[in-house]
Amino acid sequence: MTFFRTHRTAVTVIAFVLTYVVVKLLSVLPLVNGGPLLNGYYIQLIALAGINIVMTVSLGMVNGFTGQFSIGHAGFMAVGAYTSAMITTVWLHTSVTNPWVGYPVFILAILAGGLLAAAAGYLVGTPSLRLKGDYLAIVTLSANELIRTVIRVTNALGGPRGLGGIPKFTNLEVVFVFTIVSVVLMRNYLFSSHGRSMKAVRDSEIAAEATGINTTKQKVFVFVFSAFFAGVSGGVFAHLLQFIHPDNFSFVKSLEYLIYLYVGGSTSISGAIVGPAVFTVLPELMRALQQWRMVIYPLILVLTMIFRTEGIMGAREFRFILIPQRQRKEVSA
Amino acid sequence: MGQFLQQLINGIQIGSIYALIALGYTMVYGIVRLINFAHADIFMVGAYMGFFLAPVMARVFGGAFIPTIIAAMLITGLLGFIMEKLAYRPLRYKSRLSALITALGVSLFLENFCALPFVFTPAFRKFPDLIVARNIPIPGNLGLNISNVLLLDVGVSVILMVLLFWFVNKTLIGKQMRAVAFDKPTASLMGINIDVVISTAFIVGPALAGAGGILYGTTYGMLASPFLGIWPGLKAFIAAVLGGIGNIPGAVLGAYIMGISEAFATSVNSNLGYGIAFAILIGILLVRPSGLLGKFMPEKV
Amino acid sequence: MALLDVQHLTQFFGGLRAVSDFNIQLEHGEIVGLIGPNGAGKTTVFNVLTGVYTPTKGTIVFDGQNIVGKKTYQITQAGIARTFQNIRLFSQSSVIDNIKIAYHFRMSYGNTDAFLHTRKYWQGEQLVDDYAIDLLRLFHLEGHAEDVSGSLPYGAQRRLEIARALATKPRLLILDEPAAGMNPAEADELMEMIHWLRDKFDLTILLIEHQMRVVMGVCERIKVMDFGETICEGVPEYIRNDPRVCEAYLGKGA
Amino acid sequence: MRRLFAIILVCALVASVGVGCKKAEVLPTEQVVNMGGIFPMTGGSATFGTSSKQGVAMAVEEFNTAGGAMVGGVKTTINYVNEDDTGAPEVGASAAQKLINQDKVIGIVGAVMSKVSLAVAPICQAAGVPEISPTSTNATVTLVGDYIFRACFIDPFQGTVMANYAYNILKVKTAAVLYDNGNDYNKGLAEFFKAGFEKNGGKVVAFEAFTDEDKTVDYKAQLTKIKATNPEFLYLPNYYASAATILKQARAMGLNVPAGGGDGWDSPDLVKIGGAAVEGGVFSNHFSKDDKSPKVQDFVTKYTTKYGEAPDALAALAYDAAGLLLDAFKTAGSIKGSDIRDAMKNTTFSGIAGAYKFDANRNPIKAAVIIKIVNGEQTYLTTVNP
Repeated sequence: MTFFRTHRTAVTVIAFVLTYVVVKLLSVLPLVNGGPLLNGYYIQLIALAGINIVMTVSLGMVNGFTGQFSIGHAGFMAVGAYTSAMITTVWLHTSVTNPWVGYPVFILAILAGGLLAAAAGYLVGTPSLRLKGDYLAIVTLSANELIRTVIRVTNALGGPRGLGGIPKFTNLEVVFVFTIVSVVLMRNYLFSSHGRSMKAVRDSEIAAEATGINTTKQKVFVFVFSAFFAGVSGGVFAHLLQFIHPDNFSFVKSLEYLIYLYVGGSTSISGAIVGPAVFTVLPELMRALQQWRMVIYPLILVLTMIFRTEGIMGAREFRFILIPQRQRKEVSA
Repeated sequence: MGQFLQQLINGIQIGSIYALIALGYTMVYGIVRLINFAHADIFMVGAYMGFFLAPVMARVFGGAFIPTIIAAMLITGLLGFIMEKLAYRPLRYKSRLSALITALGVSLFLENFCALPFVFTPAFRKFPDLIVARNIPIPGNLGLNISNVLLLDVGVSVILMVLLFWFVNKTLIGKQMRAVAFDKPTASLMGINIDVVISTAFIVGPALAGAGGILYGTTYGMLASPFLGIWPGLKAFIAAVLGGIGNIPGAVLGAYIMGISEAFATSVNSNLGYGIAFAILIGILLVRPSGLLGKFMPEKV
Repeated sequence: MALLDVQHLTQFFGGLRAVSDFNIQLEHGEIVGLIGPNGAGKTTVFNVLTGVYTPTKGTIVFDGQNIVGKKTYQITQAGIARTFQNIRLFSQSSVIDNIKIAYHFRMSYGNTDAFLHTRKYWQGEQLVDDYAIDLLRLFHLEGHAEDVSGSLPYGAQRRLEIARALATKPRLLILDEPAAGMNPAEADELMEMIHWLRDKFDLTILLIEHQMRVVMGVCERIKVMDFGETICEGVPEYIRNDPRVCEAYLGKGA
Repeated sequence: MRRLFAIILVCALVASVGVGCKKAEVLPTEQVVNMGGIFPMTGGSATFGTSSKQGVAMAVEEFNTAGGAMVGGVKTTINYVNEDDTGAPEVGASAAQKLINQDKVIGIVGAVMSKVSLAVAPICQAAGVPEISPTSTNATVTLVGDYIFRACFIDPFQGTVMANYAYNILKVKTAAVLYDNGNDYNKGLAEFFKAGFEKNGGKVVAFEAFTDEDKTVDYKAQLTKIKATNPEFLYLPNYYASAATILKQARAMGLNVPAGGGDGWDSPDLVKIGGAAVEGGVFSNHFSKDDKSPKVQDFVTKYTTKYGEAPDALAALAYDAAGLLLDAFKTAGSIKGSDIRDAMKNTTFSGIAGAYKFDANRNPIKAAVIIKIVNGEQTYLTTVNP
């Protein structure tokens, strides 16, 4: 019976795998003018969307579900990106030519990046999570800029020259696995006793304490694992772009994730998937508009917020996100 | 010693401009609990108004500075008013965060719209010389450097701040603003027209930012692009939080602390100066979680 | 030995003395009321007992364990649960999740199980689901189990808040004005429920209440506070006739 | 909700198919192929992008007017597709993917900033499409691979040129540097100036930084510190707007020593913003508008007529970069990336910034000129050969 309930997770995974197969086929089969429908351009967009989805879902864990207000998420992404890039590129000189060595190193490197980002999250979160609302926002934003300043003045990390020559380990498969695993892990956490505690902290911190929840610990833990996923995203991002620069991770970038999250719907994982997916692709679709592109884009944003205040998804979830309720047996009391 | 004083003066000058922007952030926040990210862009519009209006004003009035600053304040005030009506009013009784994202959207819109070729264009602009910069001789041999522009910056800021204090504390609408900031539902039950109060905040705050824009242009003589508001805006916003957001004297205090600490941090290590300012901010907030003058109000159980 | 033993409890807020030399001993199974006019310091006493404030002076021994300086969640885990004067539900969570949240600190699985949805997770979830639905049934809320708690009617919210407090399996239950906003009929039901709670869950109950009918009807012992001081203590009949109590509520010469 | 999602999905598909179907028009005797440009058209660096785009557009127009190229006997002209990178590396990368995969460009001119070029370069290299950056001075850009070229000097050359000029010609013994530490161009020039100046025996008495030109306008804190060290020379390897603003503030506080900079100074706005403060300033550049050669004069006149403003260094280099690419295309007579690359490697293109020849790392070997601001006009002083 236990298996039957976990079956839903399996269904979700199968759905994702099918999506992957379709995308892969479209990117290989010569459908349009002898070339695939999904050429390198679309593949890169899908990859960026996947990375943005993980960033947004992890930000949603802190902002949407735990009710904290962090606007420095790109800082943790930077920590992960630089750590993993240093490992694969500068210290170990791995390359894609030998995938049997390259990929294990890459995976360990992005995990190391995630762990270091988590450590940074712990350092930032422990003292600052007792701050509320906008004050917390400012501290996280400052931490973001502080991380960037440190990178910029550290010549070993490339300083303002950036860090280039990173092997391109991130391909469609990596992005799919990374996105699905990350989202499923966070979804699982959310639909657990700990996830319920997160929402309790959001709804009433005082009541949460009074029901025996160590709210400080819960908040810091969420902040730390959110930073972890941001760090891993950073690693995947670095190995997609093959070049990273401190400006990739400025507070403006953090604000972008904030926009993705709230436009999608901050209290739903589905929203944190739809928001970045739509708003990563949208500006690219509007390239033909030239300079008008960046005028229309914010207009769409504002109109979305006015007409769908709680975001595109609101608090609703796609069915595949939800954990099925078990059928309760009718017990006579 | 001379260098120390000079850095203090440098900090005060830039702090004055931050203060004018920070006041708008804090006023709007106090009343509608919204971080109006677009405020920085109103500041930018104010600066550009100076660029476009100064020649006209000089022709019409002879002198340019005072008519330009007044005209810029009127225009930015109007812009703030329209912005609130169109973008924020529909969201007023809904989620604060939706309003925040809307503010980000409005900010992006203003920046990119103003950068269009037939609006302000993204090009560098030389700001007209509204006053002729001169150094003021300082007795003693500390080598201090004080220009009339500096005195103008500080003077105009102080005058506008005093006017604002008078406005908030002595006029009826100012008192209503304070009442609304304190407790919106009760204020509304007392017969205060919330709409009018909010509109006023969205006129007065942006008008101050407009004045800040003119001072910015006069001081630095150049408008880089319609994106020029982002960083002064961010610093001013941080200053407002530092002082205790929603608190008017706090915003001014925060702005001067921000300006002065930036000047000193830069003089200690210009490579890290930018980061040091943020470190100071984190330090202050960890010690005083509600800013310097903000009241820490734990939730009542 | 008393379940709760509070000695010389004093609480200052800046220069303001909110509670002064407060003493109380609760025996197992007692229902005790704390009354007094507004601002007498009753809620402050509750907040100190539950660790919201650390007392300026005094000792609080619960079940042989000094709980001064402990955090609220630690005190809850030690066995003191409370409700709030103005209801504080997890209003965006479902009714049943409110109960499950209160069970969190007893939950058998950890963070890793939560991320991976291991067998342990499913076992734990099944356990808590059974537990929560049974508890809801006792409070006639099982039909609302999946509703958003913020949308419940007022009376049901009150019941849910008590049920949630009970889900932490406390030995001492502290009720902050449970009858607030209730009509006489509802208040009667509440009184019945308080007795039933005590018996069914083997509880000791301390409550603040303004409705004298409720206090007098349900409490076995009453303590009266005014301006942070205890002015009188005893069985309901004694309190009812004490002139100091009358004076505190109605003013001198009344 | 479902419907909204479906609509978005359909839109995306239609758009992708629509764009995917667009391809070069094939005519029996004439054909048009695409050439790409990646520049910041929106955001804080849009001015740089506008100049560059105008330079490229002019080069393409001239190329087409002159008859284009013959590819396999077919007359081939160029359609210039310009994409916006907003100044962000990942947007630049997307733009490169689009140009290569959708527009099938024969080559890309761009980007302005090294950080964007470095994100574009691996994509071009992997796809075998030549990229030539007009203005990315970071030495690592062309090291990405053999399809990546540039039309400008790299940092060491310019920094050293000005260090030598200051020490040997201006005879100054002490210098102060104030640069943007958020930008590799500025930092590179600053560091090589320092190294060169100290190698000559001079002393850099102050080496101060500020953060990000588009964010900083107040340099008084740094200048106060610099002034206390009494330098004889001020090296400001920044873009024209910052350089002019710094000099204004320096002059206002009585720091009246000669100043110098790099090619970032080359813009009519330098004098417009700086006025008297920039008078006497010297900077290294790729060409001088004073140059009497008809090529330069022709370019300056045509550009000014066409766009109503004098060309700056960015426009000139973009014009040359596009010229280089188109010339190689014509020489190769092929739309294959590898053919164009090989032609580029052996080019002897003569642009307005002199004769181009690439070294082993695909950096141009060409002379620098030193220009002085005299009476608000750029005046040619001397040429320095590498």
